[in-house]
Amino acid sequence: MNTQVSLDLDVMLETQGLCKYWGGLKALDNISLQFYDKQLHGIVGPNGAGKSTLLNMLCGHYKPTQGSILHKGAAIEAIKSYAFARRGIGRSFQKTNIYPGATCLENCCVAVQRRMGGNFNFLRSRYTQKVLDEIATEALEKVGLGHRRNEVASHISYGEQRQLEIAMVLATSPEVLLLDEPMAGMGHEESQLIIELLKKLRREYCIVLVEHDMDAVFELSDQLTVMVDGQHLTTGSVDRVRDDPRVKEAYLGQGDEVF
Amino acid sequence: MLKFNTLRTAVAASLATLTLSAPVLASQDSIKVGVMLPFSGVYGALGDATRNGMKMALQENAAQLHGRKIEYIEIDTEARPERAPEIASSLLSNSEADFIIGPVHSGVAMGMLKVLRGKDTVMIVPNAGAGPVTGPLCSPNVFRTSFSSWQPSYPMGKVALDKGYKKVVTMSWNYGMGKESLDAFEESFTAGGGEVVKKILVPFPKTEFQAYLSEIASINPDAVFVFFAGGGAVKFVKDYDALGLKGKIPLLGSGFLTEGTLEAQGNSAEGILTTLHYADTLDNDLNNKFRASYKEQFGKSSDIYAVQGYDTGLMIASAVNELKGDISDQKALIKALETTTVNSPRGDFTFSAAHNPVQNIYLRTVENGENKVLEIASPALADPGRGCKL
Amino acid sequence: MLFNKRTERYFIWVFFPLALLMPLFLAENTFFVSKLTSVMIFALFVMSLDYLVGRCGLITLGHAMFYGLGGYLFWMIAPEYEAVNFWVYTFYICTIAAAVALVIGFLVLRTSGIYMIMITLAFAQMAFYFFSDSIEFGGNDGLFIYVKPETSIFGLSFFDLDNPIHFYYLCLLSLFNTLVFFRVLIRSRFGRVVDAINENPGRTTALGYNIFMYRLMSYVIASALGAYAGYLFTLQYGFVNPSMMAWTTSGSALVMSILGGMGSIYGAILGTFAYEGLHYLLEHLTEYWMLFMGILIIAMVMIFKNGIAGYMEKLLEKRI
Amino acid sequence: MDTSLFLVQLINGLQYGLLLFLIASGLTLVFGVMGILNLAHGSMYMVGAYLAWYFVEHTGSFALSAIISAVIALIIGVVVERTLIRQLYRRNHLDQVLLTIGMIFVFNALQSLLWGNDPLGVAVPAALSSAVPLTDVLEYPVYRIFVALLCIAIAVVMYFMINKTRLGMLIRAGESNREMVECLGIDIRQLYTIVFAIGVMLAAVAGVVAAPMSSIVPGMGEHILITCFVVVVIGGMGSIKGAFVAALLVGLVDTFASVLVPQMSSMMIYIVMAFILLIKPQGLFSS
Repeated sequence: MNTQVSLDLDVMLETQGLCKYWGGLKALDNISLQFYDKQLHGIVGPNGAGKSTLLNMLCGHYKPTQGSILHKGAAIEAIKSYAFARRGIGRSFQKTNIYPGATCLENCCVAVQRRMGGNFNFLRSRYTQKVLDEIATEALEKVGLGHRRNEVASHISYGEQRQLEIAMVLATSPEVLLLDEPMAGMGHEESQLIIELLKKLRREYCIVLVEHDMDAVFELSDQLTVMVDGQHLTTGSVDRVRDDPRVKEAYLGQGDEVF
Repeated sequence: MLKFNTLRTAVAASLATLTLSAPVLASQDSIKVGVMLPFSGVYGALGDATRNGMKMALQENAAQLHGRKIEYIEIDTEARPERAPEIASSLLSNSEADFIIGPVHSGVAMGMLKVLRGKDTVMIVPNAGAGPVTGPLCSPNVFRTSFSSWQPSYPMGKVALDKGYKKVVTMSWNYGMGKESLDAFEESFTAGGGEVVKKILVPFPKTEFQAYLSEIASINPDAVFVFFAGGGAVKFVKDYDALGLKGKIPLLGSGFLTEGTLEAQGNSAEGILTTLHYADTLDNDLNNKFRASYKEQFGKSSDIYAVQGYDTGLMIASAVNELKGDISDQKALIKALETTTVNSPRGDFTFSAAHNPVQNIYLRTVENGENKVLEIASPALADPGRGCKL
Repeated sequence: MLFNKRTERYFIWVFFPLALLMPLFLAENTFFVSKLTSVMIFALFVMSLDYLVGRCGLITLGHAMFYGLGGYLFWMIAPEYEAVNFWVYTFYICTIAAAVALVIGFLVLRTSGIYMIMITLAFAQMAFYFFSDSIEFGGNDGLFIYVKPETSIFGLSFFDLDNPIHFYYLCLLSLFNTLVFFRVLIRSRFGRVVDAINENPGRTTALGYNIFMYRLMSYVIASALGAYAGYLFTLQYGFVNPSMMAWTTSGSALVMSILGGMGSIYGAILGTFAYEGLHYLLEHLTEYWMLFMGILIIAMVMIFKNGIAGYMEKLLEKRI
Repeated sequence: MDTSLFLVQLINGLQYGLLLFLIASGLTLVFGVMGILNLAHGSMYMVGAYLAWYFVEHTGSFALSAIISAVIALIIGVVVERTLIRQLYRRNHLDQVLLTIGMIFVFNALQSLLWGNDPLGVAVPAALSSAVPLTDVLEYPVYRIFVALLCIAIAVVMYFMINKTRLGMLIRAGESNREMVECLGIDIRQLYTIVFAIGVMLAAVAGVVAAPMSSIVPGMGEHILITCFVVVVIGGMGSIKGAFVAALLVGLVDTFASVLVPQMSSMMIYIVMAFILLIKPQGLFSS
């Protein structure tokens, strides 16, 4: 059943009948979704619903068992994982995934440099290109880490590391942002920072947000998808989904650990 | 804790400069003998025996040294050829050794030669049989007290023919010494009308012989001639017996097959015919005396390697004696060494123009766990020294 | 700044001037000159391994293959008695070794971790047995090389390779150049990606890098320099032997690299000198040097895991 | 090659393969459960052979020596695990490689100190010293058949132990998930000690049974070690089943290569290994 709301917007990313099996286990079963440009698409569901698996396939980390992924209409499920990022699909990770030994600026520089070229330049110093630093700094400032740019990443707070994570994605100048629980493990105030940030970003990028913090998702999402046990349950506006009896049932069945 | 760390760092840092601090300064009076033998690993036992023999000879003949003491500088070559040039040059220039004794392993010999040929020291090879040492690469200052790999194997060809063997399979490890041994056997064997039906070269140091032995069994030749030494020889002889070839196809070998390995080989070795320039049971006064005092001094039986070491010692002693203790003139020293007749437990021997021993080769058979001499297979056999221009 | 660590600058200021002046004191002791030369050559080899293992996170137990290859290549391509040009042959050997590394790297870099250790070992063993079992290449006994190249550039010759002191300086220069080269490489934008891959390969892929290409390139560079070290070794004594390729050569190079401080590049020099120094000392002291060497290696892994460079840095670097 | 020779070589290959399995099984077990790459595994094989020789010299009974040697090997395993290996679980493979290289040095030095460098041999036990005739010339020694059967028996025992017993269950659990084992209230460190000791014992037992049909020499461990690596890697690291299949494969390849392509015979197993890893980078039976 397709409950996709038709909107007059560009489809940025699309999945068609996406499946992922781990041996006999169906981690993801026949998922067809559309993600629109300059919209924030929330994905929720109980643990083990397949949200992270979906995200991992959208960024090319896993290859789907069946089905296809379309980016601006082109099938991309078969291309190499790094090529996803080159097409402008950037992602952040559920577990903090940064270069802990490098400075925040350096972290972002790695991200910027991919696009700037010169990666096989063996001789020229990495510190000589001003433009690169500027774009990296810009990304840091966007997430509010400008003042931390010369700190070593492992020395900043956990919340700031999560912000850095997003800054790195932004530094790649993506069109699509895949965010895997950016608020996981954060205190209320830190979460608030991220929410504010996402509010700023959601009219600039196509964002896919997987998140357990329901209040945040309800607050941010333009579209909301609920997944249960690897299956697509429903997709629609926040209000519609919230009132959907099947959603309530699905979550009640799971106890109340999520809400 | 900080103090400890500092200490550790200091130690570590000083290690970097350790190579620069020259070791023991030697006294001017002593004759310096550099010893490059393997004391660890597969060849360790050979290195030990050689060293023991040499020291024993120099001790027994201390009177010939005209009051000069011997100073040994011993370095483990680990039988690693790539280290040989470095160690050799250490002994040559750093220790300024008058004599450099070594090695066991032919690859190491090649590495040593590279550095020592024509230099101001005398290199004496107490084992390695590599042909080139007293062949194309011969040099006035390089001597050998052992054998060339050609020597012990060549006479076996004739022995095999005398026994009436026509078709023989030869087998050894695929390295210089092995190949030279097989070639020497083939040379005399085919010259007399014999035929080598198959030549098997086993990658060194592989000891899985079963597949090859099965193949030999299927060929069923009149006899098998092999070159193996040390652990490989033990394994080969045991496999030869275990797979039932023993007693059906006679086994001939270069003498190393049954040197220093008889105890480990046990009954399997009984009856093997080998040719070599020595046998433990050689019945002459020198040998009996040598064996008795070696056993007394080191608590174990002597072997061929000990004899070769012993002869090296004898040779040094006699040259020093002839020069009245003054070995500073290299030409004179070489002259003295060249003309020495070494009264060895293996029987007297002299040196060929290429500085290889001219010696008797004995035909031996294993009986009751001993190499028993049957006859002299080839008296005063000299290596042809092919390619040597001395 | 090229050498961004104070420790490294100190080290360079102490080591290279000392090494430059050394022959003045030791000129008559040719052994120490040639011993130092061979340690420096091996340090160059360890340095290339250190880059691979410490900076790129590619643990190989087969690097010695290229060390030996450098030697054998020279024997293969150099005419037997004609004088050849050192620089030209350096270029040839590095290029051929790089080409070989490109093919082998393409195969081995598909694996990672323990499998990469094993498959590099497999290739090295293959090469070892290839040379050890072939009569044409001198087999197990190795080969002599009678040619000594001349070193003129545009008719100007600075080094006479028959002179140990000259050869010493050539090796010192090579070592210094290699150190600088790796520093430049690490500081470059390529180096940034390599660092990123080493620290977090998954993240780097997610940022859009094809990490395979960077690893392959690093492997090729390190292998070519490893071959260069083997070429120098062969020139020093005019001797090449399959044991240069044995896995124990790779193993001891790894030990030296760790002892010096993995990934620090200059630590390779420290580690090689320390290890060779200890080895030299122990083998002159006792026949059972192996026992002490083994205990030292174990102790090093247990308590000295940052290596000499690591501990020096702990003392000398400002805390952030 | 005629049929009878082919069959004989087949037996040779299988027998060599089975012995390889015995040595490699300990290596793969330790790696699979503990993630430890033990380069000193070959040294344990050497220690087993030397112990067998030593006790045969002193007791005269091969069976008794085998048992004593196995027990000593177990003790060595426990001690080494407790004092050294235990420090390495959280370290990378590189540190393991280095530590165990250090151990090779130490074991080699101890061997040289304790037993000297002469090649040694152990006589085949009298009860097994007869032979079965195969062809006119060739016989097959009963002892080798016995060893082959013993290797199969050990393989079967290992199979049952891993699949049917509680220890085996823990081993399998430990392979996939350390935390899970700890949740079951098992001290994983005890499990590791046991597994490592068993691994050492298997290597030593292989050394013991190989002693009468080989020569006991210094450095015998290193040569076999590299071959075992090939076996373990082809089989898939940690897979006992894989080690079994790979050991037979390597045994056969090596045997037939010796006869058919003597020029390349020692390269052959490495070529096979590289080839297999290129198709299946994790080996044949990786989990």
